[in-house]
Amino acid sequence: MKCRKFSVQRNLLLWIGGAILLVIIFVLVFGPSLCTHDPLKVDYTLKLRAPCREYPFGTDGMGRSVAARVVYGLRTSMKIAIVVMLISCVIGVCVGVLSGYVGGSVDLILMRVMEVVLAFPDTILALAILGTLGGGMKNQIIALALVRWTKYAKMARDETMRLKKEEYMEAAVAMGNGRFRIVLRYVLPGIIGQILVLATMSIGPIILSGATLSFLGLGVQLPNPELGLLINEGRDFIRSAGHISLFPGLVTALTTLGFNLFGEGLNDYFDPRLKEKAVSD
Amino acid sequence: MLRAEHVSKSFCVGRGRNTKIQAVLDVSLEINKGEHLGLVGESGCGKSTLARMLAGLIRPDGGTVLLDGQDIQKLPVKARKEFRRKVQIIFQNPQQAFHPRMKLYETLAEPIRLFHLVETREQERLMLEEAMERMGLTTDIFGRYPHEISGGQAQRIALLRSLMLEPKVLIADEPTSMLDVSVQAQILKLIRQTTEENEIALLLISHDMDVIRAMSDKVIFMHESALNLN
Amino acid sequence: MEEEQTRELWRIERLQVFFKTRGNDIMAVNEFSLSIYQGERLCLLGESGCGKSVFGMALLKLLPENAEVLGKAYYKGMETVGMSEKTFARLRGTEIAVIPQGAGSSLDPTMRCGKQVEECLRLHEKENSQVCRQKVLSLLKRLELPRLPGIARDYPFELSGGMKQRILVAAGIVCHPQFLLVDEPTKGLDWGCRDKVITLLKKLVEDEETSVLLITHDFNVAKSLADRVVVMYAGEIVEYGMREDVLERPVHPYSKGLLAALPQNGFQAIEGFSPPLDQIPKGCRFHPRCPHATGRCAQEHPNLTDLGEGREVRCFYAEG
Amino acid sequence: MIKYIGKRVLSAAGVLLVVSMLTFFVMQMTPGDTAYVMLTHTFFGTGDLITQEDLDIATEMYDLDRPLTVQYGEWMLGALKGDLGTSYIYKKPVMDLLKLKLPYTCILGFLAFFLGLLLAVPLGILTAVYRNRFLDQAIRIGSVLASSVPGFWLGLILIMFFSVKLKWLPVSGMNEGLKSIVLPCVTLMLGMMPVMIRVTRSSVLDVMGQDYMLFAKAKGQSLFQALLHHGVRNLLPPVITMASLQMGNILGGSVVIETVFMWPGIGNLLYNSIMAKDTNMLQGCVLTIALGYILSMICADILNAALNPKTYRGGGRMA
Repeated sequence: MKCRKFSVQRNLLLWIGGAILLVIIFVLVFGPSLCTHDPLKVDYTLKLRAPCREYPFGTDGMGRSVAARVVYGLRTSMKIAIVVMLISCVIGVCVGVLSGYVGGSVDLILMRVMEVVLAFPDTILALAILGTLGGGMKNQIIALALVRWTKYAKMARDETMRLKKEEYMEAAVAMGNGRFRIVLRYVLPGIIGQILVLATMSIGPIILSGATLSFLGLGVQLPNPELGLLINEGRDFIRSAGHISLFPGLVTALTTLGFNLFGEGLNDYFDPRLKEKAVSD
Repeated sequence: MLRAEHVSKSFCVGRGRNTKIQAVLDVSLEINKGEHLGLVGESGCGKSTLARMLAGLIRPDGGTVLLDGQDIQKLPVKARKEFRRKVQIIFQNPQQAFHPRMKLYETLAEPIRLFHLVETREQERLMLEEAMERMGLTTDIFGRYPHEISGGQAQRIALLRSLMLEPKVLIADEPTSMLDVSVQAQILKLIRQTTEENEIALLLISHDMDVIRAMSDKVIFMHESALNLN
Repeated sequence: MEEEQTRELWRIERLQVFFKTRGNDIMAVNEFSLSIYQGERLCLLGESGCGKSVFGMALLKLLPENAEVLGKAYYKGMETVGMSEKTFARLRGTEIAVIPQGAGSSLDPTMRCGKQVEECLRLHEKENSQVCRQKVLSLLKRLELPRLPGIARDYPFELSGGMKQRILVAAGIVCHPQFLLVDEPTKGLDWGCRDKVITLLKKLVEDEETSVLLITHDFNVAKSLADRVVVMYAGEIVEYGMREDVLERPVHPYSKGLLAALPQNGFQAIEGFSPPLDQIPKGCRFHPRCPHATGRCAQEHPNLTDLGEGREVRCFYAEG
Repeated sequence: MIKYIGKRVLSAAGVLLVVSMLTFFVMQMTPGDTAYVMLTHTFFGTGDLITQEDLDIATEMYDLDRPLTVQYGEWMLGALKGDLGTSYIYKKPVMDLLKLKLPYTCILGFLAFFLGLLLAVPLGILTAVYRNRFLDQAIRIGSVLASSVPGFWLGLILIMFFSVKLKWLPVSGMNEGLKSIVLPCVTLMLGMMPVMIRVTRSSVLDVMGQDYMLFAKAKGQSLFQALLHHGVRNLLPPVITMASLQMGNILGGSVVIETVFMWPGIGNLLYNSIMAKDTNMLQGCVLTIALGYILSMICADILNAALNPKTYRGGGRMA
């Protein structure tokens, strides 16, 4: 009875991912009220305290509670990730559907633009942009969005082209549907599934690259906390107080894991190959 | 009524070298009111491409397609919609001619809503139920999805959807080649019956001589017009 | 005819095939019992969705993972359903061969056609490539393929549907199998190629005197190639017998309907539709569409009754 | 075939040109005048002491006042001749610095790339062949875990564990030869392997579902033989395409990893040039990495074209 087990397994991925996300959301919403310490208050007497009941994640070089900073840092990181995902999703899908559906010269131009953006590895392009525009959260969001939209555009274009060849699209045109109506009623519902999967699957990498940029000092500027920044702060104390870098990294990994698992489960859910093949003669 | 004058179309095929396959070369064809025309030819000789050009789905490279004397590619938007109503097409693979995630009631109601044939939803439902009876289909199909019905049923629904708009010309692109022999007979008889009743001109396309001989008054042979111009 | 068919090649007893889907188990083939004799050409005739291909694939253990096969099948006395894949694989290619459905997708797009036909030879007879190539070329010549020997070096996408089908036929019989399963040889081919493939198959099968299980929905193929015809409907046998009896004087109402629906017999269609395999009606599976169905047909499921000289039918009222 | 390669190289050159133009003009738009930024960085801590007249000298010295297009033209000519201008902070020609640092990045990059492929592809095939069994689940969960871990943090953790606690491997730098390359290479590898495993798995699954594999089984071939004869050529294209994309990730990742491990490669150079706003140096590094990335994409295209007979046998002939 192998196929029974498989369907449970598929939900397993969704459940684990969902559970982790719930924890993250809980921390996001209730975190600040829960932790008693002010993430920015400096108190050198408490410098480099090891993790204990009072300070669950210990304190950093300036005596600030790492736990409090991680909670606020998570908020900023998530804010950046969500905004980047939304911007790149909207731009990417519009460009993708437009170039996929209209085709012809529009498609060619957009393809060339994408090729230039794709000529850079993701981090390099983000770095180049930040290198020129300077650091700060706003520029970090712009840089990440500029890199990410191509993934959505490519997916939307391929799916639109695939759908365009289907016969029911031709039938819809023959029925008298206007172009705009076809895009709304036929094309978009067709790719919503894929967009959802790509969105959840791309939040993880966005968090990671966001943290990387802050780690390099190009993203969110001190003193407001961001996960990448926190890890960077701990670099000098690697030998003596590893916990300063350890816990922010763990939380980042956990958040990304949550999104990745949820995305993977969603992908299996939408993946036609996993549905039992219809009994054909 | 619907006329094609020296129509031709070629496609670029294959990556790398630009090999052009000439699908349709200099074809002229006329369908008059209430006439039953048969178009037969080897598979891959451009029959489907010609059908799609006549239905205004593909823009011909050369020549023009005229409806009542007007070039259908140059029609203004309003007239283009009217053209869609007059010329309907049904395809070879019935299951794929419907949106896979839309219930069949929605698919059937779409033409009615598009052309505002009725005002209220009750009239729409009545109209559809009565049409289903005529086609010999049960109304439980309304709630089903395209992959939940058989090929024969799907082709009947495609036929019904096209006839809702009382078209002047019906183009049938190999309607029965994917169906089994017994179901094939039903569909062909239905097409013949409905087109004669409502005075609809029919262009039946197939690669099967028996089907064409049994169904059409005039027969056109499409010679091997796929020339390779690489 | 009777004495020659002494040695039984296949004996199939109550073969059943289930497909496990998330919802329920779909029974694609129900209680299939039949025997195929040495050198005999049996045709499995039925419309799409009646489970004939599923039966063929089940016999040769080529079904996908979620299929489950019950019952027994004996090939030359060896029970095959329970046999391990390793031992059965030794029979594949040399003794038991397949000409699969869907000529387009059954050829590897990145390998030259000639090589795909040779593959079977080299796998089993271990001769050097020169001898193999000669054998393949002579076989392709017998199949009247144009542009020999150049065509052997062509790739599948460069051939037309009819030629791909002939390459498949060549790949199937190159190792001179004793039993050949031919699945829908004419499906998807257009009118001209269909006759060509039928005549070629007829010639080849007579020269090789292999026994053939032919699966098709096309009457002409059955008429010109088969000795015995089995008519299938909704997953079970409804009638079988010698070709002349079944194709000219059918007994079962469904077979009669099939015959009447042919274009040359005036297109009299059978009402209704063949039921999908997950909504099988109670009693006789054909009763919703049968012109002279009675109450009993709707309740009771008829068994195959023997009408003598090897003819059987699954109907209460079929006259002899 | 050659025509196909020619076309690919040409389009790549075009993209490179556009990329260089893009970086150059975007660079010049930086907030704050280049001269000012340059001076503050060359003479540390004197940000506020710089007077207008210092700025004029600097502008004139590095002739920054000429119109942008002229500067770009000159820079482009120089680039073609191999002179990418001089780096403000290192006071050396950019080209020499690049030549000095390139081998380090290449060693690290290629080692991580090929070792990663060597591990990921077999694992991908295994997960596909033993679908839904324990092996498949374990590897998939492992790869999801690996892809959720931030690269730089993993580096720090590895340093903390192996160098600080166990003292097996050096913390950073290049001085101990082979031993010092282990940690950065492992970090980069773990970054690229999850995606490669996933792509290989889905490609193998697609191929295994094809009819010609079923026909190969019917001919008597075992699954392994069928995969070898028919599977390999059909499942490679998507794997090769993703591999070239992963080469980009490695180049991109090198910036971070080299910074964490103090590895003297182009990535580290790029990071320093960003921090110091050294436009010429930044331009040189970005171009080198973009060039490397485009080269890997061209190789992937050529390999895919070689594998797919359609490209060099022209369109389908209607025989």
